[in-house]
Formats: sequence, structure tokens, C-alpha cells
Amino acid sequence: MTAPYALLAAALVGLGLHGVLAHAEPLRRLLAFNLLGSGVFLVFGVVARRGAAAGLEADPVPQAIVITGLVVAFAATTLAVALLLRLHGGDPPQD
Amino acid sequence: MSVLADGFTLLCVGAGLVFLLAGTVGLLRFPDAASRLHALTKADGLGLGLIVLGLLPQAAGLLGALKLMAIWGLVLLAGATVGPMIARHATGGSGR
Amino acid sequence: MEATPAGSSLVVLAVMLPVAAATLAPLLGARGAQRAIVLGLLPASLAVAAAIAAAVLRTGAAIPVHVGGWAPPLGIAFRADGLSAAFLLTSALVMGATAIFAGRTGLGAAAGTGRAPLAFWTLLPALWAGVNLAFVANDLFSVFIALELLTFGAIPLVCLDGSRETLAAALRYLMFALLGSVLWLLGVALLHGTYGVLDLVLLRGAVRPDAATILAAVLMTVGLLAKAALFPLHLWLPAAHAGAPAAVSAVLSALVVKAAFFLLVRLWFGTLPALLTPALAGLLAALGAAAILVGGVMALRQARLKLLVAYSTVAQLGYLLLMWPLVLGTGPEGTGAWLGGVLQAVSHALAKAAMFLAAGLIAVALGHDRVAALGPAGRAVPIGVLAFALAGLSLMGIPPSGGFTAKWLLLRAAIETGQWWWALVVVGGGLLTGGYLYRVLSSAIGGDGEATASVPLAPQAVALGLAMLSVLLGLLPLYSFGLVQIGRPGMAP
Amino acid sequence: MTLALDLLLAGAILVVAAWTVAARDGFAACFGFVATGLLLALAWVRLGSVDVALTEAAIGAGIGGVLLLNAAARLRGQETVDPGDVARPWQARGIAALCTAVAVALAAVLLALPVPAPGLAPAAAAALPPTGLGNPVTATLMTWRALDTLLEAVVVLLAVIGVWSLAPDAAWGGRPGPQVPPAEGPLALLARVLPPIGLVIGLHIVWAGADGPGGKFQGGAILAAMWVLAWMAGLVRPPPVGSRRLVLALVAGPAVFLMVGLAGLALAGSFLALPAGFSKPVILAIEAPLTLSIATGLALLLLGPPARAA
Amino acid sequence: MAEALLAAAFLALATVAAGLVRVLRGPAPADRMMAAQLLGTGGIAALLLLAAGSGGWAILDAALALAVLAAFASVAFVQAASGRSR
Repeated sequence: MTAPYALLAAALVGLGLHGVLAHAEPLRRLLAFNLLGSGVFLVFGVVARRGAAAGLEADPVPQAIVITGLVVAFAATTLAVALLLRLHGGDPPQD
Repeated sequence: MSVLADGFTLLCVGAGLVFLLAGTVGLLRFPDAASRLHALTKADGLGLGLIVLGLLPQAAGLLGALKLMAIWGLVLLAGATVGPMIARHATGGSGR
Repeated sequence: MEATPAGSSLVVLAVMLPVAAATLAPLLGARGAQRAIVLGLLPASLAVAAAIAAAVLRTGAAIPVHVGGWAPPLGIAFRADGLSAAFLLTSALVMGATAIFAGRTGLGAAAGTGRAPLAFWTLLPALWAGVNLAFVANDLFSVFIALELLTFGAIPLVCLDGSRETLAAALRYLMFALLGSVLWLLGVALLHGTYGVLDLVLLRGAVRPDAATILAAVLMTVGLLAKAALFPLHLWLPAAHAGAPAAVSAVLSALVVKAAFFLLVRLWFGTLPALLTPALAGLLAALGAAAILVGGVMALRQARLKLLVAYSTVAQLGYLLLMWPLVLGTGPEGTGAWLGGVLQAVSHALAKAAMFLAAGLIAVALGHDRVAALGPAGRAVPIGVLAFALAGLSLMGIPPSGGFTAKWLLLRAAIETGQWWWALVVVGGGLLTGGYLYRVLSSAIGGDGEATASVPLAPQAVALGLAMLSVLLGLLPLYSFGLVQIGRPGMAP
Repeated sequence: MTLALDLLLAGAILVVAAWTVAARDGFAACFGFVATGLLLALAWVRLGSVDVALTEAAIGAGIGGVLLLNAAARLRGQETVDPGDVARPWQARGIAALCTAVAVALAAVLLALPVPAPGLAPAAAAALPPTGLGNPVTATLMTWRALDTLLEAVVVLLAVIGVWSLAPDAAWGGRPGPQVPPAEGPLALLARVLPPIGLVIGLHIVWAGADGPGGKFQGGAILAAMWVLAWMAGLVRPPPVGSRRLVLALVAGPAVFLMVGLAGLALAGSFLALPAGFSKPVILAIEAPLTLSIATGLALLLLGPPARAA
Repeated sequence: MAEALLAAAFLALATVAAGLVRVLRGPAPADRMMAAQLLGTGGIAALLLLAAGSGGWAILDAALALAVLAAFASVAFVQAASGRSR
């Protein structure tokens, strides 16, 4: 039942890790890092789904962890983007 | 009654899927951006509309039905806004 | 074993007081936050840390806390043992000294309401909260939150001056830090999937050496190695620690990387001892040995003082990894290697903070920090140079100093357990340390030239105070360190 | 049928993700990333985690995607690459081998996880009724793991301060984000019509979180997106950084949360302990300011540091 | 009935997957914008059918959020992309 997503999670972790390590452009690294994060969150998703019991569709604790983790990942990405734009961005686009 | 509702659902959902598919085929096959956009916005909104219509008898209560309608309305609104923006962009307009 | 409510409240306060300071700092503004931190948070944190240490000593057991009254596995637990208490005290001392130092130098309220002061006085307590949470956390995901508090606190502080170099250093640091966090999180997912719990103590009772657990352990260890800048994942550290303002460098080198080391100790000796094999411990120590040698050689070759001090951090962190085979070799009852590792971490924290603060003052006085031209420093910043020298004694391991006791304990454990090669590394590392410190001190004392700015006495005194503490640790009799053995998992109670 | 659905979904996500990593153009890769996020939201529904699906749609693909796309557009290929960062061929092969090994090991481990799966679902189901909440995920975030949520809100605040600290000194005190001229045409229309609707939906999702999927992070993200939309059309302007109003909105949530926590310590003897029987009203009282702070924080993070002085 | 609705969800998803080819191939930014638009609609359709098929009407809130954000995101994309091409 969760097998397709387990395989997907593993593949996303591998892909994301590869992007983070192999890319030289910071923005691409950042994108890859976000994919790596998605893979890790999906591992929690598989774990949560497998832990479905007592009338709950999935174990709520890993779900709560993923929600927290998604917010952290977004905040980290904004910090990285702000750094990147300060380093390389030049002037913001003038319309 | 239930059989009738189910039949209605299947009919509408099926038709909706056909429109969605048509939109995709248009997006993939039409030669120029303008006609692709045309195919997309029409088929898209209509396809989702039919699916929403089909699901209405299945929805739990008035609130569910209202949410379904709201979803369709939002998609139409997005299409109506973004379509012209893309068109201006594609035809080399200033975008603003 | 039953904890008093007062004891558990103290542990919560150790984390929540700095959290409250970080939360309210933007509201108070830089000046108000500085006052609140120096006059309120600093004494309160020292008192809380001392009270926790006293409570742990009195009861002879760790203080468990169930946050919100929810017991694990569903709830989150804190657990303050002797090791936590020792590190909480260290963090209160170093953070407090740094806050006083920063208030008296460029980041003080005198600098006005600008961008940098607001960021500094908000993010300093955030780092404080992060390290303290790492020291008392007993939950895999709380540890992740602690690591994130550290990341979000540290990165903007590294590039506070907004220069190109420090921005690039901060970006690189961020990438390493994020990778470290995400690897830790992946390990957490696997452990939760395998055991269904996140609590460290419960996990300890449950772990089996199966594939999922081993993979999780490897991922989490690599993540922490990246965070602790332990060789070969140290590449981000020198630029980041050397580029940051002096007060920030002090906190980063003394505490932030130590938090990751602390978690590594918790993970392997506290939670996963079932997985710890001699080969693995040897591998970690080999990385440590490489760090000692590479870091030492690189420090010898640096032309700038702050970079030299930063590479010295890479080397000194290497000693910490020697703990693994030595503690393993002496068995759970062996205390020498354990104490040696902990003492190395604490004395290095105090000494390195002093060194970075002193180096910052020297750079202010001279307008540069080229090691070859430190001539006027001895006359312009005499107390600062003295602090640097005293801290250097501790790093080299010259008696009597905390660093000496630490290295001597590691040395003795290496010989007692028949692993003499680690003893060679300790001695070789000491020689390298002596080499690069000699370069600095010989240049700084008795050279000629003119200082370009004067440095007030108070910040120099802060640096000296930290350096003296690092030395004084070595004068305490060994039995007074019994604290750090209390509540150590696997020990007889 | 469900297996075919899962296989198609997982396969599509994998293809788009692989393309995102491999794409030549950074801007195009961002499109791939957003598509991945959208499909991942569907995957989360299939995994029985509608709360996470909402979060992924709102934060992962939604505002996260917009953030990255804007960054890609503003960078316009100006990124300079540190030559030391470019992998040499042997390094590239090593990295590929390492990543493959990690993925294979992870897949093997995940497929061999213990059966029956251990977990906290039974414990959570048993602890749920006294809280008065109907959604176990919200209960996890607000009661037994409330500490994580509190610190999470603090992290958002720290991120805003950190992003602001990256402003050029000359721009300090200015309004966050680049300057936007008033828009005309379809954008101006949408920016007037959509935000009121989004406001209702966002608040509904916060409110619904007590008993069904939803919550402050997801609802807050929608509120933030609506405000940013109005900002994009030049209809609203953020207050200058560091202004009292703005900082109050940012701090209110974590500050109230902290006070409730400390009240628990003083009254019930345990930090964040909620009074028995009153936990639901107290939780709602925390969630209101928390939603405000999270929405403000996310919007400010999306805007970035001020680009010019006030 | 549930089975039929899940099948419909599958078809909607397949349509989305086909449309993805445009996101990936481009070549013009306008094509990508259109494809993203289709992706949003198709994704919402699949979500609705999934909700109906599995009886999990709570999913509707997710679809609602997705619809609001899809509108916001597509506008932001077009803005970003046209800012870039100029």
C-alpha cells in the first residue's frame, strides 16, 4: 500500500542529495535541497501511514513533525534566497 | 433515486474528463501559443465545471456543495485573470 | 529518582528564559534587549544553571521533565543530567561574557537602533536557547528544533557586516547546516518508523542493531559531523568563524559547534551504545586525529589572526572525537576518558571564546589582524594579549590549565587501554598548537609599530576572565568533576 | 485501481523531480519544483495525511514555489559560480555513486520496516477526547508536542529578523520588499476580488483545524499569500521594518504562547500544561494571535529585506 | 461507485501527467505558464474525485486552499516570468 511512496521517498532523497552535492549554482542547490526535504518528509508520511491504528488514518505525530518541518524548510529557503539576492542579485527588477 | 444520482455523476464526470483531456491535447498539439491558450482556458474551466456539477449530488450537505462551487469559481477567476496576462506576454505586450 | 517540581521547573527555565528574551527582543529594540539580556537573562541563567548543577549533585540523579505534563512516548521530555548541568553552566558563562563584551564594543547600544544591533541582540539569545535546548533535550525532534534555532541564529550573525566575503561564508555555512539538519531528520523518521518512539531514554531500551537503525545512526552522525565542523566536513568553518564579528565568533566556536558534539555524545553513548563497535569508534577517532593534524598545520600557515584561531578550532574539535575509542576501551565504569573529553569541550569553550574576543580587540587596535605585524598589540591591548596567552596555555595543554587536565586524562586513557597511537596524536597536536601560538605571541610581544585605535579596559577584562576560568579548571581536584558522571546512561547509579 | 493510481502518481512525481534537478535553466527548474509540490499534495492525501497535503499545497508548492520563482527571475543568470564548487569528473562519479547507494539503502530499509508498524496512533487516539479537539494532528501540535509548535513560531520570527538583517545599511528603516508600482488590468482586478475570498477561506481553515484538517500554519500561509497578492498589485504597503505595529504583529503569537506556557508552570506545575477541561478555549486563545504572527511572518519572509530607505 | 470515481481520479491525474510534458519541454515561458495553469486545474479535479471516491470530504478544504493558492501562484509566476523576459 505504501510501497510506491516508500520507493519514491528514497528516490527523492537520492535525487535531492545529488543535486545539493553536484550542482555549483546556489539556487539549483537550494531547489535540490527542497526536493531532498520533500523526500525526507515523505519518509515520515510512509511511517505515519504504516502506523495507522485506533481509527486514525495515520499516526499524527509524524504528520505534526512534517507540518513543522515544512515551515522550517520554507523559512530556511527565504533566508538562503535573501543571502543569494544580496550576493548576486544586483538591483531588484524595476518595472 | 440513488441510481439516478450516480448515473448523473458518472455522466458529468466523464464529460468533464473529456474536456480536460481535450485541453491537454490542445496544449500539446496546437501549433501556436494563441490557439493553445484558447483551447486551454475554455476546456479547463468547462471540464472542472462538469466534474463539480457531477459531484454535487454526492457532496455531504450544503456546505460541501458550496465549497465545490467555490472551488470552481476560484478556478474560473484564476483562468480569467491569468489567461489575458499570458496572452499579453505571449504576444509581446508590455505585460502591464 | 523522583524529581522535585522545582528541579524540573529549573530545567524548563534554562531553555525558556532565552527563548523569551529572543521573542521580546524585537519589541524592546536593541538597547532595551541588551539591558534585558545583561541585567536580567545573564544573572538568571547563571543562577538557574548553578541550581540545576546543585540539584543534580544533591540527588545524584538526572532531572527528568515531562513538558506540559505529558509523559513520553506521546509527550516531550527534557532530561538534565550532570553533563547537561556542566554545559549549561558553560553556556551561561560564555554567553554572558560575550553579551557584556558586545555591549562594551561595536554592538553596544551606543551603536544606535541600526540593523546590526537589533539582529545581534535578538539572535544571541536565540543561540543561547538553541544550545541550552540541545543540552537538555531528550527527544529526537526537539533536538532538530534546537539545531534549527542554532542555524537561524548563527547564519545572519556571520554576515552581520554585509561584506561579500562574509555573505558567501554565510551561504556556505547555511548549506552545510541545512544538510546536517535534514540528515538528522531522516534518521529521526527511520527510528520512529522502526521503534515508534522519539524519546531518547525509551529508544535506548528498545534499539536493536538492525539495518534501519544502523542507517539512521550513520545519517544522523554525518549530519552532526557537518554541524560540528568535524573533519572532513569542516570546510565551512574557517571563513564563517573568522568573518563574523568577534563576539559572534566567540559564541560560534565555543558553544554552537559544541552543541553538535554534545548531541553526538548523547546519540552514541546515551542512545545507541548497542551499535558502537570498536571499529566505528576507531573511525571517528581517526577523523579526529586527521582534524588535529590538518587543522594544526593550516593554523600554522594562516596569515590572518582570526583565520588562525578558526583553524585552531578545527584542530581542537578533533580531540573530542578521540573520546570514542577511549571511553569504549575503558568500559562503562571508566571515567578518565569521559571526563577528559568533557573537560576538553568545556575548557576549549572558555579558552576559545577568550581568544576570539582578544583577537577582535587586537584587530580593532591595529586596524588589521595580520599575524606577521602584531607588533604594537602588546602595548596597545596588554590585557587582551595576556588573555590570548593564557587561553593558549589551555589549548596547548600546559599545566596548570583545564586543557592540560583534559589532554592528560585522554593521554592516560590511551596508554591504559593500550591504544598508544592516540597518545601520539594528542602530543603531536599539542606541539602544533604550541607552534601556531608561538607565532602569534612572538609577533605580539615586544614588536614595534603604532596602534591606530585605543581599546577600553572592560572588554579586555572580559576576555581575561574567560581565559582565567579556562586555566583555573585545571587547578580543581579531579573528584570535583564527579558532576559530569551523574546520570550518565549505562553507569551504575 | 488504487495501486495503479499510486504508481502513476509516484511515477509522475519522480519524473518531474528528476527533471527539476537536471533542467538546464534555473527558472524552468522552478516550474518543475512547483509541479512536484502540487503532485506531492495529492500523494499526501493518498497517505491519509490531509493536514500535510494542505500544508504542502500552501507552503511547499504555494508560497515556497513563488519565492523560488521570484528569486530565479531576479537572479537572471547573474549567479557567479565559485570554481571550487564545480565538481570534477571523478568527484561527479563519486557523488552519483554515493547518492545511489543512499537511495538504495533507504528503499531497502523502508520496505523492510517492522510489521505491525509501531507508532503513537493508539496513544494519541486515547489522549484525544479530554483535549476537546477532534483533529489528532492539531492536538499533537497544540498539546503533547506544543513545545515544538511554540519554538517553531519563534523560528519564523527569527527568520524574519535574519532576513531583515540582510538589508543594505542604507535601506534599513525602509519598507520590506522591492518597490511595486500600482498594477492595472487583470492583476488589479484579481488583487481586489481574490483577497476577501481568500481571507474567508484562510480563516475557515484555521478554525476548521480544531476538528478537521487545517490549522494556523496552513491558514496563515493563505492569509499571507492574499496580502502579498494585494501588495503585488500596489494596493497595500507594508509598514517600515522595525515599526512598532509590525513587530507587535510578529511577536504577539509566540509571546502569548510563552505566557500561557509560563502560566502552566506557575499554576499547574508544568510548562505548557493546560487547565483540565478548558484546554480547547485556551488553545483557541493561543491560535488567534499565533495565526496573526505566522501570517505576518510568512508574508514578510516572502517579501524579503527592504531594498531602499523609506 | 467509489471505484468509478477513483478511476476518474486516475484519468484526471493521467491528463495532468500528459500536460506536464509542456512544463518540461517549454520552450517559451508562456507555454510553461499555461501548463502550470492546467496542472492546477487538473490537480484540483483529481483531488475532488479522490475526495468523492474515498468519502473523505475533509479533503475539500485542501482543494479549496489549492484553488486559492493556484490563482495566487499563477499570477505570481506570470509576473516573475514576464519581468524576466523583458
